[in-house]
Amino acid sequence: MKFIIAIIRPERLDAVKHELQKVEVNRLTVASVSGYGAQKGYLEVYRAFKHEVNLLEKIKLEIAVNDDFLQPTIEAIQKGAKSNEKGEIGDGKIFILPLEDVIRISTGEVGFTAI
Amino acid sequence: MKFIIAIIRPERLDAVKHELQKVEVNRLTVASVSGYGAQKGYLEVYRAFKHEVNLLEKIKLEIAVNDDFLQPTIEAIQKGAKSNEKGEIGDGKIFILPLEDVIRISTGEVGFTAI
Amino acid sequence: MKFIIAIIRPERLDAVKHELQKVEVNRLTVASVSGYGAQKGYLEVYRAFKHEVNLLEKIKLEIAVNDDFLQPTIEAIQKGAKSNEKGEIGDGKIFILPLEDVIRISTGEVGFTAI
Amino acid sequence: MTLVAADTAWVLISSALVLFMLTGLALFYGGMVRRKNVLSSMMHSFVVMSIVGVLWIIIGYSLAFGTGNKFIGGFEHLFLNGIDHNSVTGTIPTYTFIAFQGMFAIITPALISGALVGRIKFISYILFIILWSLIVYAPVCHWVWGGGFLTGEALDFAGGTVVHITSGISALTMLVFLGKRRGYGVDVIKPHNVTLTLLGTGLLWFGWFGFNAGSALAANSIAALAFMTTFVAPAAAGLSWMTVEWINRGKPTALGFATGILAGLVVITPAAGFVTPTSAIIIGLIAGILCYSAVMLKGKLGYDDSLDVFGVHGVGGITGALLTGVFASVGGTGLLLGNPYQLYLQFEGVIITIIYSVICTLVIGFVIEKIVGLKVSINEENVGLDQTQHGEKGYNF
Amino acid sequence: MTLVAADTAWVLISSALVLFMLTGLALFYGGMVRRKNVLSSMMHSFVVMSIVGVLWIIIGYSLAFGTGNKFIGGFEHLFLNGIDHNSVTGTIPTYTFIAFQGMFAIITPALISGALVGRIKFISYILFIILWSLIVYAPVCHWVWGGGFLTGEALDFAGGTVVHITSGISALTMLVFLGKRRGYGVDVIKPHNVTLTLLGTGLLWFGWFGFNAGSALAANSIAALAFMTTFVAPAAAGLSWMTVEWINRGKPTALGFATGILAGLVVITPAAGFVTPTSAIIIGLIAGILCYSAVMLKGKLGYDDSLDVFGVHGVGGITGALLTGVFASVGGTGLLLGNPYQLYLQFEGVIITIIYSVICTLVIGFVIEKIVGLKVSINEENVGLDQTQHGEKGYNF
Amino acid sequence: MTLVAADTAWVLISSALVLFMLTGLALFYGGMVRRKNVLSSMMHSFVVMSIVGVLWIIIGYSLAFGTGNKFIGGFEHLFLNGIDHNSVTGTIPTYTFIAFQGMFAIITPALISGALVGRIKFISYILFIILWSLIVYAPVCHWVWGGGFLTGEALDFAGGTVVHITSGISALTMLVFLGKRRGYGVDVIKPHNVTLTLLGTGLLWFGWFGFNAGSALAANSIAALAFMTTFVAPAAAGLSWMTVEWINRGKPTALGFATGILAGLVVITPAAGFVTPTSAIIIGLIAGILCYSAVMLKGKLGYDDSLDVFGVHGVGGITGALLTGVFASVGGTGLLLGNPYQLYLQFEGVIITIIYSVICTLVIGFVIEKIVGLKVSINEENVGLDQTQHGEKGYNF
Ligand SMILES: Nc1ncnc2c1ncn2[C@@H]1O[C@H](COP(=O)(O)OP(=O)(O)O)[C@@H](O)[C@H]1O
Ligand SMILES: Nc1ncnc2c1ncn2[C@@H]1O[C@H](COP(=O)(O)OP(=O)(O)O)[C@@H](O)[C@H]1O
Ligand SMILES: Nc1ncnc2c1ncn2[C@@H]1O[C@H](COP(=O)(O)OP(=O)(O)O)[C@@H](O)[C@H]1O
Repeated sequence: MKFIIAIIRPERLDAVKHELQKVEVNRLTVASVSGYGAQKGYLEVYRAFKHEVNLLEKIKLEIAVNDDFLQPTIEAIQKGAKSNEKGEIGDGKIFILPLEDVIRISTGEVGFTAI
Repeated sequence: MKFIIAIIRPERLDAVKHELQKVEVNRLTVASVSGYGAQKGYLEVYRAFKHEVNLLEKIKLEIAVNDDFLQPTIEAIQKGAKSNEKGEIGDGKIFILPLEDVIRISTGEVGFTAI
Repeated sequence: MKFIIAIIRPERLDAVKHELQKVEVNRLTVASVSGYGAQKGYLEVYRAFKHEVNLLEKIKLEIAVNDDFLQPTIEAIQKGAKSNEKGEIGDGKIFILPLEDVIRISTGEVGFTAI
Repeated sequence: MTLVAADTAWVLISSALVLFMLTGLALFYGGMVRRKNVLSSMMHSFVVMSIVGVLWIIIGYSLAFGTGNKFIGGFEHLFLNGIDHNSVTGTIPTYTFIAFQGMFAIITPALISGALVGRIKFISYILFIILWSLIVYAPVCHWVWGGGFLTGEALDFAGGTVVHITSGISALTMLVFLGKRRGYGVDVIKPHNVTLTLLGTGLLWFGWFGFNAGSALAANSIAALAFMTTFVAPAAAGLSWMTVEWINRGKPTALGFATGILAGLVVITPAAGFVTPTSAIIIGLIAGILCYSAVMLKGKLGYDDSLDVFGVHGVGGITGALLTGVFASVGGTGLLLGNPYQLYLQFEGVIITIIYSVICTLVIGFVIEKIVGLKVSINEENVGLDQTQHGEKGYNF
Repeated sequence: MTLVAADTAWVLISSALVLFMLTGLALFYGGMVRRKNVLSSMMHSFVVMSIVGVLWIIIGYSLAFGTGNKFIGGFEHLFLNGIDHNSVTGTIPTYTFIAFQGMFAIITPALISGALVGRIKFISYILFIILWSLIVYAPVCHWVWGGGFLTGEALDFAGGTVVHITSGISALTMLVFLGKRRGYGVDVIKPHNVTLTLLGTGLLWFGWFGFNAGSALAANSIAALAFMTTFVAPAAAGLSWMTVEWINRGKPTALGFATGILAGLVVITPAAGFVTPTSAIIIGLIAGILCYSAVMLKGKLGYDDSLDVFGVHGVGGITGALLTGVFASVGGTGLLLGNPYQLYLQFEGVIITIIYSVICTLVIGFVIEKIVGLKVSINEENVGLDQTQHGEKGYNF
Repeated sequence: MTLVAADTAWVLISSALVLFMLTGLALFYGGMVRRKNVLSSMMHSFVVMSIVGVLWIIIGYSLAFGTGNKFIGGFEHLFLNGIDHNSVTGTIPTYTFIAFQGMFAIITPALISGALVGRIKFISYILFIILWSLIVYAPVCHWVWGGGFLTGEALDFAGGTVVHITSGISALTMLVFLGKRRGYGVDVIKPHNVTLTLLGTGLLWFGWFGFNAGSALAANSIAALAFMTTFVAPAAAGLSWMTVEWINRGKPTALGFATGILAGLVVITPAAGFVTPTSAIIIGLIAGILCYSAVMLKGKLGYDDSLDVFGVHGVGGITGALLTGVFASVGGTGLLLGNPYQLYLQFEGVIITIIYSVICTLVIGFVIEKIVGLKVSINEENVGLDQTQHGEKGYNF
């Protein structure tokens, strides 16, 4: 089982959800984060203080999947998250972490049926 | 060492904290997230736009534990997070990830004493 | 590749970013979380209800790094996150998780060049 | 009588101030609920402006201020029949009097919503305020201000009885049908945004100057008095609430302080134009302590008057009505000036209003329960009323 | 004429109320945009207070209310030349008249910003409001209120034509240059904080009492009438919007209800002192339905009038101007009282204003596009205007 | 004299507006602090309403406006002794005069809190405002407005000296005891919610019309003048601040613009009823630039006047007091009309007030430091004052 963490643009969330649904991945967790990367940042000014920031608003998705779902899920995210055909800086990243176990709280199920 | 990620209902946070304290797990990190799963979502309407959402507010807990604390921690979360005896859809999930190392910033301690 | 999760004080974010930049780690994701640990909490009172909380505001950093960047990154975080020379309770923790793969959405690059 | 421009200006702006209180109330209540119910809670205040606003023109005003009998007005002013822009009431245009009174008719049912948040269906809430406005508010308003059997007997300057006792008691009564919110007493249900509640408090106080000093219906020395007491009583009540909370719970909270201010505003409402500023301070100090105690009692008794409508408006309204009978010294004579009979009259007004409010609210609640049901399902309660009743969320990415 | 203190008091407070509407508008719009554009959107309302405020004193007032010709005022009152604190207009100080009118000049261009949010450069926005105030607002204001060719012909109590039609139509026209926001129609662009929008609605309604009832320029029975209609028309419009939305979309949303209130405020603006309260309710009910339909149409046609300036102010303003010609019964006679000519006059005023607004806005837009460009880059739009135009963020840790 | 209803209406609504400014201030300051201190900061404004409100009735009014001597009033009006609702001051009820003046006594110490946020103990803050109100505010108010030695000498229309110089200087002085916030200069301490600050700005401006135009104490041509200058000076100051910031820092920020508006409000306060609108624009333009520079200077000098109370109120107040001596042309004659003596008198007033404020604040600070200590512990500062002083959080899940 894998634990997928994807950082995407806020405005692409609906498109990504849409693509995920097509491949029948319909469980995920979403958080509002700020990101910092290749995409250029901006200068901020607060009265006497001026400073360079490059924290931009992003959305973080977390999806636990069984191994056979890994590839379709990644492809769906990629498809939905791209700003356009060729992709733009700031479209985000996908991280894949190993997942040892899952437990469904309501039923107590564990392992791959619980995902 | 394990890194436990649990998604629970916001209203169960206090109960979960309570149960965790009973088993002497008193370190954790909490974030406000939105989730999407078996629990049915709702239709949203914003002026001219209408669309299906199923993002519901959830709480994410992250707890790093030493291996011998894993089982008690999971049981405590389950106990606290259940809406009622039999559990309801939407009560959430627990994900267990491998954790390679921990460092306590203030003291520089590493490994299982740092948790 | 590793996935570093660090919990720090909100007021140390800029210092940490500064230190990270020095070691050329200039990609990261930031989230606003609440934490609970050795640092003592406080009593909250809402009209008829009084209860002990110890959730304090923290910042969570997530940084994916290639193995050779691990050590410098950790040191930079430690340096930036410490309240003072000797460190204080509540300065936070760093968790290191294994990372199996990374994909850059815009280009489709995978693995260590994508980080 | 003829129109006085200065009085007109004063009552016009006062009317606007009272309507503005609904926004204040929406924030005050909205800040105290959880994020998932914030719009639902705010809509409880907003929708009343529309529904009771229109209803007041159609029939409410006629029922409250039409000639009728001792118990209720008549139907002669349906759709403001018989009134035009040249009509004058006292020294102000009748339209202005109607608007000013209409704002009172609006805010009163909205106050009740604080006890219902997080679990009442929106359609049922709408039915509730329609029925309650016609069956409870209009008659009681007629009794006290419209020529009914309490007019000229019980002193009620700006609505301690008409507004606060009716709403506070009805709020408590509705709990018979609505019970507790899920998780009440187990989980701690915290206010999701106390800054909204503080802002709401500021708006409410601001608007309350229109509510109380506007009730003089003229820009005269009684308005000046009512303004002054509306300034100092809440100040004193905020202070006494904060002090007992500090001693009793160890911390002076912002939420508690704001609630104390509100308690002071409620308590001075019936007394505003009848008592001196110094009496107002004393009345305020008492209210802060009594309402604080009432709210603490809820914690012990365990009923879920979610935002303490009874503890603040019920207890504050009753306290105010009675203390008016004690302290009245301007345009009325209270106990302290040797007139125990006034206190008796006040007591009588309070009791009658309580009994009437309880009975009617039980009937209204029962009828709505039968027709459409009052409470949302457990699942809807969990998800929150914003999504389930209104199809939207307060906050988005 | 001599100064009447009561009228002065009333127009003073009304002026303050109208300026306060800008804060309401900032919140109303600010809540509807995404988080990354909230300050930019609020600044659109705030900066107008400064720029048009100063401009009004320098030249705007003179152009709108100077003697001039039928089309535009003159230059005799540049820097308020010839006016001092003892000057009187009607029964109020001329300074107060100027201030009151200045607030109208401020809010009108700010309304347009709702169609431009999320993609206009700040510098271009500033240029736009300067040019638009002088080229569109000042002349149209002169035509209708300042002695121009529509004065005494088309009825426009408080600015249906001058304020709402000009702004609503110009907003739509600007879309020729600005097109859609990135992702419009693909991604759902949700309001980031509906509580701000609701609070803004409350502030707008509160301020609108000054806008409409203040336009009587005296604390008299016409002010009382205008106040009353400004109370009930939005109430009715909120109700009818909510009802059609409930039927049509399945849920009564808070955002929809708030928009309905606003539509009612817009529609009653030209009619406020000319129609009875009952007519105002009917007008409000109509507006709720028409504006709702206009906004839904946008969804179908697919242009990106981001915050529905045209759907609410354009359609609401036109509806109000025409219905004034239908329902007028106080200080004017409409169709229902057997005077179709008034409806013709209203129609004429609407058409001329629409044509003039479209043409001038096209010219202004074209000129700015050439000089500095109107739209930010795609990258800036992605990052958000708060960071790229103002160097700050609305919310920080 | 006899009561004039229109003047009464005007001063009543003005008083309400001034009290409403406290809510505006709470938001203005609250938005600029970090999330963990938002309630603490807002409470600094709210609690003053209670404490100084009650104190004003008990003794403050008597000290400020009692006959007394040239330096301070007497004790004859303790608990408003000798005054009832029929008492008249000028053309308004004495109660209304007292209420209006009471609002000024409330807002002045609250302004200071902007320099103390994030590190002062709540109990010490309460002691501070009590002592400061009695020792600094009441005497200075007596000097300038209550028959003291500056009455009729220094021109101070609505409190440039009494309100802004005293508070701005005392804020700076308190830094002797409070030093910097932890992390100041190292970490960037950003405003947690700029939308609150903008909303606060809108409320402050709205309320300030009551503050300045209400200070005419009548609905007359001077009120009209003061209203007009209070409209255009902040507009101009916002503009000049924005412009220098844009040139100097590369971006026109919303926070900067709001601060400019505030600087304009401050600077016009002493001058409001004494200068023409065109002079007001010039004064506003100057203030925007000077206050901007003062705030930038802080960045260089490195003291932690957290929310720039000195930079805005201190510098703005002094600038306003002096420029009043330059531009006065209505009810007073300034330098430009050939009367350098007025400028001298203004200068004298400024100097005396500065010296007096510094000395008294040092004494007050010293005493409180000895009794209960002023600053919270480092740990409490880290956690935030909301949790440690008030036992609650602004925002919850
Ligand atoms: N190595 C990393 N570790 C953690 N987060 C990262 C990393 N690289 C990128 N991110 C996240 O992904 C977001 C997008 O990355 P960025 O480099 O801006 O563009 P691109 O998508 O073209 O790589 C960043 O804002 C950041 O939140
Ligand atoms: N596979 C998954 N990956 C990521 N998050 C998940 C996954 N499954 C569930 N969740 C999270 O857990 C929450 C609860 O899950 P849900 O399926 O609604 O109910 P249940 O608890 O009955 O499984 C979801 O809202 C989502 O945030
Ligand atoms: N075992 C853990 N699991 C998850 N989060 C932790 C853990 N230990 C600490 N944290 C996070 O780190 C923060 C700082 O830890 P704390 O114990 O307060 O201080 P210290 O930095 O001295 O260890 C906590 O508030 C919490 O968010």
